[in-house]
Amino acid sequence: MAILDQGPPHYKKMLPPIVEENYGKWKYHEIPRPGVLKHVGESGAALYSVRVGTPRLVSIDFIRDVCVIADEYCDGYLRWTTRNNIEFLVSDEAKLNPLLEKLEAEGLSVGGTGRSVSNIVHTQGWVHCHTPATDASGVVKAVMDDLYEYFNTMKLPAKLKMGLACCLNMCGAAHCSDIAIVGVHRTPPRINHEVIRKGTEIPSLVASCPTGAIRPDPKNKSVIVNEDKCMYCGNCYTMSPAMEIYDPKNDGIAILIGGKTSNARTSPSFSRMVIPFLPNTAPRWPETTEAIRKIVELWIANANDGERVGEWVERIGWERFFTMAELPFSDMLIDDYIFSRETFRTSAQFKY
Amino acid sequence: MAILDQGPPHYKKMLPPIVEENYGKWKYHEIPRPGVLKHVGESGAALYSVRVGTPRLVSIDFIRDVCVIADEYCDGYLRWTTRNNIEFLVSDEAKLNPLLEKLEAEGLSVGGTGRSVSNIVHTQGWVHCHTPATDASGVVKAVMDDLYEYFNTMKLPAKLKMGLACCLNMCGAAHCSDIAIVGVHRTPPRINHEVIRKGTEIPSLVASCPTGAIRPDPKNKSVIVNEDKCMYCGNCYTMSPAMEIYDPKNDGIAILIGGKTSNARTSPSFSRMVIPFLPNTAPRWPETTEAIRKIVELWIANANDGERVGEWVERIGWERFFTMAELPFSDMLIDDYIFSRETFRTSAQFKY
Amino acid sequence: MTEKNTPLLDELEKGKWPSFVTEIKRAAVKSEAAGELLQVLERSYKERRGHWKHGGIVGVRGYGGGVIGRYVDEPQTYPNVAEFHTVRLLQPSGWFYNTKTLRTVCDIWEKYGSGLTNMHGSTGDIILLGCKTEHIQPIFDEFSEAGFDLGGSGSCLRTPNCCVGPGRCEHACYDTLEACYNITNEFMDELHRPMWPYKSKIKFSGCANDCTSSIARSDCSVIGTWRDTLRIDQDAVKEYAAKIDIKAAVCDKCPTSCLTFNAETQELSVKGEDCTRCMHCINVMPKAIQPGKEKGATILIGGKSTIVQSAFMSWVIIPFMKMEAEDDFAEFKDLMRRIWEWWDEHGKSRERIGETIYRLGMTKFLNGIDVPPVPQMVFRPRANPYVFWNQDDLDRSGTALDGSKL
Amino acid sequence: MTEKNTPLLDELEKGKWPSFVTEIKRAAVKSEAAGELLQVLERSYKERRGHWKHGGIVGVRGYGGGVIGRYVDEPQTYPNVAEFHTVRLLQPSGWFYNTKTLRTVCDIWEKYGSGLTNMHGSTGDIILLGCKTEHIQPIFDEFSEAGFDLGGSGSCLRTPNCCVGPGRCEHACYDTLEACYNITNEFMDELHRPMWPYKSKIKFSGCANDCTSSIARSDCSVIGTWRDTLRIDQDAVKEYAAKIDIKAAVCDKCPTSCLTFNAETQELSVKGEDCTRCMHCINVMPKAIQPGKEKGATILIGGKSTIVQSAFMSWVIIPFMKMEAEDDFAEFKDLMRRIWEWWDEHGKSRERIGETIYRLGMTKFLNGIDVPPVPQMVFRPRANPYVFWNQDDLDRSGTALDGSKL
Ligand code: SRM
Ligand code: SRM
Ligand code: SRM
Ligand code: SRM
Ligand code: SF4
Ligand code: SF4
Ligand code: SF4
Ligand code: SF4
Ligand code: SF4
Ligand code: SF4
Ligand code: SF4
Ligand code: SF4
Repeated sequence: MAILDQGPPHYKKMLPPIVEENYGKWKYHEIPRPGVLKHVGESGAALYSVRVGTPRLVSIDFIRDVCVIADEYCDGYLRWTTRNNIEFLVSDEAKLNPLLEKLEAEGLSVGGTGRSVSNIVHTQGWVHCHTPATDASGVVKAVMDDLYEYFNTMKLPAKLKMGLACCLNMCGAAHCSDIAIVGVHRTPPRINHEVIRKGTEIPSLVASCPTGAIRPDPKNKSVIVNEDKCMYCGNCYTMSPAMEIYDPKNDGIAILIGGKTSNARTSPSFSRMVIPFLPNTAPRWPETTEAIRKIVELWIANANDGERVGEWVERIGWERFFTMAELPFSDMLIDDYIFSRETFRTSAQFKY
Repeated sequence: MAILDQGPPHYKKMLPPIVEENYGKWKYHEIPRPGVLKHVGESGAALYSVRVGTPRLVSIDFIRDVCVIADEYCDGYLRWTTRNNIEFLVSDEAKLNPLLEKLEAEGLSVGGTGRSVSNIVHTQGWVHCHTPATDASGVVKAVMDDLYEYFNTMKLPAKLKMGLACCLNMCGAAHCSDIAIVGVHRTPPRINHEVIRKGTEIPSLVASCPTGAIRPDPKNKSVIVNEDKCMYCGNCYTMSPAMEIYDPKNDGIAILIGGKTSNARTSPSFSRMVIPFLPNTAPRWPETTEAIRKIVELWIANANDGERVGEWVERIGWERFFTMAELPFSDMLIDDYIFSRETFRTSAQFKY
Repeated sequence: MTEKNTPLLDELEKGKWPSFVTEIKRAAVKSEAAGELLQVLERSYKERRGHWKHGGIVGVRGYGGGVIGRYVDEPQTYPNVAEFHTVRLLQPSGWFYNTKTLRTVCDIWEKYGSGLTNMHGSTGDIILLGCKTEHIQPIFDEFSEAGFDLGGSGSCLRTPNCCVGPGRCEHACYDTLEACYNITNEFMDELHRPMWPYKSKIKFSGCANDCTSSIARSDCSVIGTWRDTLRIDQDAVKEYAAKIDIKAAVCDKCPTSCLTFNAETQELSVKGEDCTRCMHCINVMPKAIQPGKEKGATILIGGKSTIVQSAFMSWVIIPFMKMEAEDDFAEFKDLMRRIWEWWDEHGKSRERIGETIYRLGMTKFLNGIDVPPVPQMVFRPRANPYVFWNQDDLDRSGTALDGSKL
Repeated sequence: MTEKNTPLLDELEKGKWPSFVTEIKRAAVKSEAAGELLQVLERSYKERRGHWKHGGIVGVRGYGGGVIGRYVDEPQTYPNVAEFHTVRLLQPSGWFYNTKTLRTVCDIWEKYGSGLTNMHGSTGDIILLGCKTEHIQPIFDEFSEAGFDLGGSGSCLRTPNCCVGPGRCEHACYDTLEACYNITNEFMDELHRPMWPYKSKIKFSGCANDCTSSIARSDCSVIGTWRDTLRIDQDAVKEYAAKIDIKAAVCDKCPTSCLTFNAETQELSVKGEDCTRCMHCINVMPKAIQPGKEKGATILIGGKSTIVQSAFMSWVIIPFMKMEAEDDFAEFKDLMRRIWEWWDEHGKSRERIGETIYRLGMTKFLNGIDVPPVPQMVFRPRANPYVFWNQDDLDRSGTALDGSKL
């Protein structure tokens, strides 16, 4: 019989001795080279963390390979980061360079520290979810390949934190990212009346729609969608597979930028939509990688030292950003939802 | 028969010759002393405007007295400002000092320019309106008496623009003032069922309530107010005198601060509530004059040069303002209406 | 009522600020209505409540507004203010007067009314405070004769107003006085005959100082601005440099940090494309800095006070529009017609246009009035992905399975 | 399915970033399910649509969640992924592992599942990607044996997570690892047995850098901070002064302008009461500046992503709370209980707590959880005057007609 409610494995069992000894007594850190953090304790002890990018979706063989490396260079200790990178925890400075060589040899990617782009927080996509408007892992792979030179160096103006969510549920919590890649459906669900009649709970289905776009159609023993009210959120599809929300022709990607969650300097902020749609050009989404690269290069060329994407855009003004980025501005980018009013320019101050 | 739609008197007939000559060709201005503006035209011509405070609610005798003065010193030309002050338009510099002496002799108040408090934009109150929660002219008189030293000097950190509205309709448009004085009802309307039965259109009455607090009571041929939903706006009272909204015990004044409408430096901003209630202590509202004076003195003592009230508070932070002003903070000051969310501190940055 | 005792109000004759009580007393010398007003008001002061009632619609032939009906709640006790209506008169642009005109106002009002006025109402009108129903038409007739007209009330265009502008201000970027006069005259029907969901206001400010507070107080705010770069007179800069700390007082406070003062050469320079025309530097150094040459106005929509949906400030819908008397403000008038038409069609009763736009969304509004969206309309783009797609847009952007554009 | 051709996916094995396709292929060597996943995915790439369905509830005895049911839409064509459920396992705090533990995970998963994982899920769990319904209970049993437990899914407390904190970060203001472990254990019932209106998340960040993005991604964000003044080591300041421009890189970017660098003495000083503890200066000069001594956390509530009412960020409800393992985080646990109880009573189905508070108002929420209002909860006070008054408040503040306080 399984033990219920025993909780997670105890973290204390997972800490390397150097962490136990210096627990809560770290004094400062340095970044001796991209991908390597050096944390120094009050005791003078130094811990090197070597950060390695992963596709997040990994096989057990990958994990076992990683364990082999950790055993050899890290006394068997390692961790993952909040962005799904691995950190090899090296307490013996002598093992640092050998480890780096080993990683190089294995083709693993060291980077993601300091002023770099780190792994993209992302989601399931076509691999495992039922409402995706795009794939997750594939887009991430294409974008990270393209931005690789900014992963293994630290030559950006500031950290670049990206997120991807394959539908509006935003499991990638992309809504506060420097650059957010969001899968969007753009057409109302097609109703499979057969499937509905076969056993969908119509009241629950009606209730699932946040905009009240679905109403019962008793005659037909099915439902009707008011297409003017639908915002393609896919909530109804989660309720019933009869509400086919996927649409290969029209599904795709929106780009939002300028969000952050740290409180450093400026308060956390939401990402804002700058491109309402890019096509799902699998397998490598060239329109998406190109659009992102353009924004990143513009930011590099124009931001002040240390300025996150959003801090830069807010300083120069969004109207200026659209000009500089040569991105078309359209009514789709103007908010028309609950908190729209705060986005309207209630000021005579603006740039042309 | 009256002529319909002939429009306002033509302003051109009202302009003194110096204005006609320099129309659109003014070059700069100076403020040689409080209450006196000197505008210099490209031609070199100089126009002196002498600003005089008024109670706004004036008798025709007052206007005639003013005309006598204007005839003597201004060739019969004068104007009113957007804040209900009079400006005597002096084109002959030699007449400036005699005018000032005359005004002094007549007991008229010269001031309101530059870094001063000007007249308070205000409304009808008990003098003429049907929904007031306080008087307008009386409160203004009490406050201006108290702040008089800042009207006829220019020793404030910046302009001080005040507004008063005697009910939530805010005819004084106080919502973007440095300091706003707002009459507030605090209890739901008492229903005079007799009066309703005598001829109130119940559907219109029900519809007049913005929060949907009123519902018909067909049995009683009257209506019922859901007191939990009522926000005391008085809209129903405008619809029907049966909905008695006035309440001598509980009506009074709220103070909001920090708004502005100019785009100078910072964008226009709303005033924010800092005192939810002060009693209607007619005839001189000592609690109100005292509360305002305290805020003004605090601003004077702490603002940077040129900082409007709101600019100062935003710089130091509202949490600091409440401490400095020794004002109690309560849940009443936290927004709970449509756009509340933007006021919540979605940040770990704050002062203790 | 014979009681002449007003101990509470008398308290308001003390102090340095001019007293409205004194004014009512002056009027009371000639007008019984004004005398009774004093009594009613003293009672309000004692009881801390108003005594006025809304009531039946009053007005003049041919118009649907311009007069506010008002009745005391105890007509038997105060017969002279049993009816005590307000007449709103359109003021001359910028509230400029010659004394002859003012005396005319006084004379007619003395004949029929309480002798009390507001100079001016909060919207801008000349307010004549207190007259009987039977006198309304004669009052209007005589004022009409003398060249006056009624202002707005009800669900119509309200009396527009404007700042002093070119009449006496070096900052004016368009002719506010002429614009207000001309445009008020254009929309006489809209002003005198209520026909919309609710009231609609226009205010004209010559520059971004917004001395009419148009952004907060009017559904349409017309705020003067320029399209090119502000102009700097370096000699005058040097004069100011002798008096003020230009870096601290001007450059450091520029919201876009686009001004640089070179302490050595004593020259001020601006990065023109960064300037948001906030007016600050010009305000501090009017002799040295002036607006650019290509002048016009920004048009903002939606301002209103608190009830129902909260107070709104107007927001940009046309970043720059020429406002020339020469072409009769044609573009502006045309825009206003499209705006009101859209609102008239879509607005609910007692819904200000800002609220209608907020409810239906800027997209529908912009489409409805045929104005192209530009980023100047917003502080920042939307944070949510709830874009509405119509078939046209889909057709332009979809992708076929073979990767070809549809 | 025998077709092994994946030309589209193969494209994603090119490039420098590690490839998930390669990983699926590695798993496919041992697992037929993984092989079929590859085929389904290739089809998705061709057709540009997903092929997975939501479906019947799957789970383990005694729990209401922890497993996500997933089914392919053409089970006949892809029998090995006809059922392809996800198992969520609670991760160790801060995602620290020893290799022994990791190998255990691999071994059990190899036995029953696809051999594919997410390290880690976006909420923080170890994600085991793809297994059959019949294997769910055995998988759980074996993991349980090995010291693991299921994570959250459904309308319950979701798996909390935390930053590396005191484990390897000099900024940590409380013990995030212990807090996450201890508090997760405290709320096992809330985590394993869905009973609320919707999901609820907690994330623990040791300082305002918020390396878990808790403010955006969790209903309750616990962000480390301090109550006193940050500490400056002047010797270390001098070291930094040799390398960076302290004024430009630190002082000028301080949001409250409370830092001054004296270029002569090479000393840095802070106006402690103005500092909002944003972390910027500490981030740039970790050797020279550190948090104060009186440490704890700010508690913020309401964060969530887009659907339905828009994305919300959490806002402050407790500016400073001690977070000490010594007193078993008692204050925090007690607070969470009150918060969930209030939400459980007032929230609608599928309404996150932020949305419930927004709908009902902060006042009701604060009263409900018995937390006193403080100005730190808001950026600024309300702009509208729509205050709700209850009889108590009226009794405390009204005035009788004789002027006496009631
Ligand atoms: C390892 C990790 C925590 C963990 O428990 O896993 C971590 C570790 C550190 N963070 Fe972080 N942060 C980590 C995710 C985050 C996140 C969350 C995220 O990425 O989704 C944020 C908030 C993101 C945002 O603002 O949108 C975050 C915002 C920061 C900041 C603030 C940056 C800024 O200026 O806005 C700092 C300070 C700095 O770097 O100057 C910081 C600083 C640090 C330091 C320097 C702290 C220290 O002294 O040890 C660590 C090394 C940073 C580096 O890589 O340069 N960390 N850090 C996470 C690494 C993710 C990764 O693999 O890339
Ligand atoms: C006469 C008047 C316009 C009119 O058509 O009647 C006027 C006239 C001038 N205004 Fe104004 N403003 C007038 C109402 C306003 C208003 C509206 C109001 O008061 O309700 C505002 C916006 C208020 C707000 O922001 O809340 C206003 C915001 C300004 C500003 C911006 C101040 C700031 O720094 O925020 C300036 C610039 C300055 O003074 O430096 C300005 C500047 C000026 C100048 C200097 C313009 C000029 O060069 O002639 C005039 C003299 C100002 C003075 O008294 O110091 N005027 N000014 C109004 C006088 C009202 C009064 O009797 O006191
Ligand atoms: C006379 C005046 C106040 C004053 O003492 O100056 C005034 C007086 C009234 N206003 Fe007003 N409003 C006056 C300017 C304003 C302003 C300011 C402005 O125009 O710049 C506002 C705020 C700006 C705005 O329009 O939002 C204003 C917002 C309201 C509202 C709320 C409208 C809203 O959408 O929120 C109402 C309520 C209504 O329309 O039923 C209202 C209603 C009223 C009524 C008609 C209420 C009533 O039904 O009795 C008041 C008549 C009082 C009386 O005894 O005559 N009044 N009203 C102002 C008009 C004078 C004039 O024509 O020059
Ligand atoms: C697995 C995971 C994505 C990933 O690849 O990492 C995930 C996957 C799903 N999420 Fe999520 N969410 C995951 C983290 C998140 C996050 C991020 C976070 O927790 O930090 C969010 C945004 C933050 C938040 O909670 O608001 C998130 C917001 C949602 C929502 C929208 C909730 C809302 O209030 O807006 C839904 C919709 C729902 O609950 O019905 C959702 C629903 C789903 C479902 C259950 C949809 C469904 O019914 O099939 C997805 C199951 C996919 C699958 O195939 O297993 N997921 N979901 C993440 C959980 C892994 C883990 O346990 O560690
Ligand atoms: S973002 Fe949407 S499609 Fe992607 S994993 Fe989450 S719920 Fe599924
Ligand atoms: S996609 Fe969303 S908005 Fe459209 S019908 Fe379904 S639930 Fe409603
Ligand atoms: S603010 Fe209210 S009470 Fe005062 S005049 Fe306007 S409508 Fe009347
Ligand atoms: S006062 Fe306002 S909210 Fe209250 S019942 Fe009357 S109309 Fe409704
Ligand atoms: S708004 Fe501008 S143009 Fe008009 S009076 Fe004020 S400063 Fe002058
Ligand atoms: S007008 Fe304002 S933004 Fe432009 S230069 Fe002057 S201060 Fe700067
Ligand atoms: S949130 Fe703070 S304490 Fe935690 S890892 Fe990031 S910087 Fe360190
Ligand atoms: S923590 Fe932030 S606010 Fe405090 S002194 Fe440092 S930079 Fe300034």
